[in-house]
Amino acid sequence: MNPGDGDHQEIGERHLRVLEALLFAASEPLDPVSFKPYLGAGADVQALLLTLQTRYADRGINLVRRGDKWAFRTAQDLGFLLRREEQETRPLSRPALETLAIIAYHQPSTRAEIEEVRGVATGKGTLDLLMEAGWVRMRGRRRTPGRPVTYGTTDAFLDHFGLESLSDLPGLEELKGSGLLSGRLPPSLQIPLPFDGALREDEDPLDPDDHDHDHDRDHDGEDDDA
Amino acid sequence: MNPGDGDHQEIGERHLRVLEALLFAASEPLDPVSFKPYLGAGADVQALLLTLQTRYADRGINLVRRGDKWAFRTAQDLGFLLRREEQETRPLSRPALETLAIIAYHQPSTRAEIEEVRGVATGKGTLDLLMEAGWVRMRGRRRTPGRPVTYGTTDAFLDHFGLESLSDLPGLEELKGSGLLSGRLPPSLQIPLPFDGALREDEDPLDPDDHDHDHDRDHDGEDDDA
Amino acid sequence: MTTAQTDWFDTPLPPDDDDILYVDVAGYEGPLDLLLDLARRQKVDLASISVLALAEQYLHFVEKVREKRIELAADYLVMAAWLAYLKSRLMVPQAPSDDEPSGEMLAAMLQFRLKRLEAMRRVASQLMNRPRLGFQVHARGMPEPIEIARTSLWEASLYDLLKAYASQRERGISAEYTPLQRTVWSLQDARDILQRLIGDSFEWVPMDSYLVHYLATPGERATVRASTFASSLELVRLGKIDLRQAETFGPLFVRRHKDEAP
Repeated sequence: MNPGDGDHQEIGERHLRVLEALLFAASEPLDPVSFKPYLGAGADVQALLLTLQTRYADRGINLVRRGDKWAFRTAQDLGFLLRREEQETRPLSRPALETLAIIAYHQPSTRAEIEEVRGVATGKGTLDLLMEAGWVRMRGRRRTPGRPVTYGTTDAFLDHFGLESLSDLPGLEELKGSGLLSGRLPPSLQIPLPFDGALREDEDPLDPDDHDHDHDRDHDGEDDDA
Repeated sequence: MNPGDGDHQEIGERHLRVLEALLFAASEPLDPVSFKPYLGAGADVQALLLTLQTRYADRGINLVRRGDKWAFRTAQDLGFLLRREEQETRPLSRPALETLAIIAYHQPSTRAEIEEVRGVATGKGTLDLLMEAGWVRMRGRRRTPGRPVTYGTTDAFLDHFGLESLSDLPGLEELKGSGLLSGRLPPSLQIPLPFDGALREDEDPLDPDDHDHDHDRDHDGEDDDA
Repeated sequence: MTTAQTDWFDTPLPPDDDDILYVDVAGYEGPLDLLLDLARRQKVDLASISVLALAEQYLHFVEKVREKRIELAADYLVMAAWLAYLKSRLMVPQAPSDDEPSGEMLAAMLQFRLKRLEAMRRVASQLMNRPRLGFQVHARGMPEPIEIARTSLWEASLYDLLKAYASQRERGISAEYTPLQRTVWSLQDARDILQRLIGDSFEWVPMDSYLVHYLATPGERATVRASTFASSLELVRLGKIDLRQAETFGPLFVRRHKDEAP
């Protein structure tokens, strides 16, 4: 090993320490971009994160990816030990749980599509509750008549349920295989997969006032789950 | 190494993982006693904690002892990561502007003199702010009873306002000419020539502890410009 | 290790007898939920349920509920109508010219929807049984927030500075100015006095001489003269007195108006 390698390694270690500190300090997953200012210009953040992930793979805390973000979390296999007796502040109702699953597996999906699957009108409260929990977000508007709002899951959803990405959703492969993710019968050859990227070709961005909590103006369904 | 050692080591590693997770998730430093329920009966908690401390000694996070309790903390040398400087540009408040103007023209001037011109008490915050902005400094102490601190402007002041020297500050006639002063002024009104040399004959140098931000001990004026 | 799995949908196994049909319909999330429950009672894989039997059970359920005079939401009735239609399609052989979807296709669609809803419930349960953040998996308990040191860059122009200085120096001047207390004649006073002094006289009299008693101090002269003059103009307008001035800057003469009754 020549001295240059030693330097290189030293810098690498220093960078790893910086990432450790930043990731440890935060309780929320961090975007790799936020590390940039603290590392040298040429630092390969992704490689550093993967190195760190490997180092912590067997530890009591793991470095996990949540969508595009990263966070330290206690190891999943220790869950039985760390299980807290806390009650959920607001336990999810059945409709909310169903709606969440439908959005997660079918996203981007409109309210009408959610109702199609559930066979019942979705109360305004259900989507509000899921958005309030930070698990569901309005993504855009479907480019169809009425321009209904499309819903999708958030990074906080991934974080809460310990998923690296939507492809980790439990039972996804099975659902895909049985054609149950398609909206209509008969299942088309192209099985849509949950999509949480930027807007899809059939989605428009949200209107400027969509965030003023009037996302339900396209629907005045009764509240079936208040 | 016999198989028994292997088991032993394995148990040790497992205990370390549990400690890591518990310490990580804890919302306050933990007493070693609190680990007991999570480890086997024979576990040497103290030894485990010291092992963990050694392991993390060079990392970006360290295991530190706080009294009898233990916690993970960002490595001290990386503390800078947790501080971020943000600059914002804000207009100077009117009281600050007035105080600065008086100091500029009347320097060296004491707080009492500033208040005499302004006709209102000058809050401690105003002078602090001007000193923080780097425009005003304590010059010395007036050789009068109470030895009040004298204030003057700094080079940064000249720099900010685009003045080569204090003598560039416009005088009475120039202020009149520019319409800033009205023509109807008593002949007694004088605009002083600011003095920016070293100490004047009626000024003493500052006391050694004057820089400890207690320059206001000579005055408890109300704050008129919070 | 095993973690106790919770069925988040917590659907108790349906009882065997017909009691289920008497449960409050509000216990179901909707007609599809009810159908799913009925299908499960067939105790076979959803793929091999008898849709015909299912439709009949549903219709039977709706009948029973209506006998009990329980209001049914429109959703349930729409589904009942649809199932009645499905039943007829399934029982009547399809005519070759029929453009309508076959009963088998409709049944398959219903089956698909039931399977899909069941699948969504299954995965929802699986999701909720994952090691969830804050329950089995934890974030840093003592996050060290990033302190943001906000340094203010103060902005002020030389003009602002000079204006602030000039205006407070001027303010300082006016603060030292104490106005003299003057005796000021109000117009009403002047008018009363003037009328009283003129009295019944119809002679021209210099206005100043009427006021001679009041010109005690030179300082009051201006206000007395101004108020009296203004009042006199008012009195002329009212036709009570006459005013005369022979030459510019000459003395003002005043007398009682001739027509005025004493």
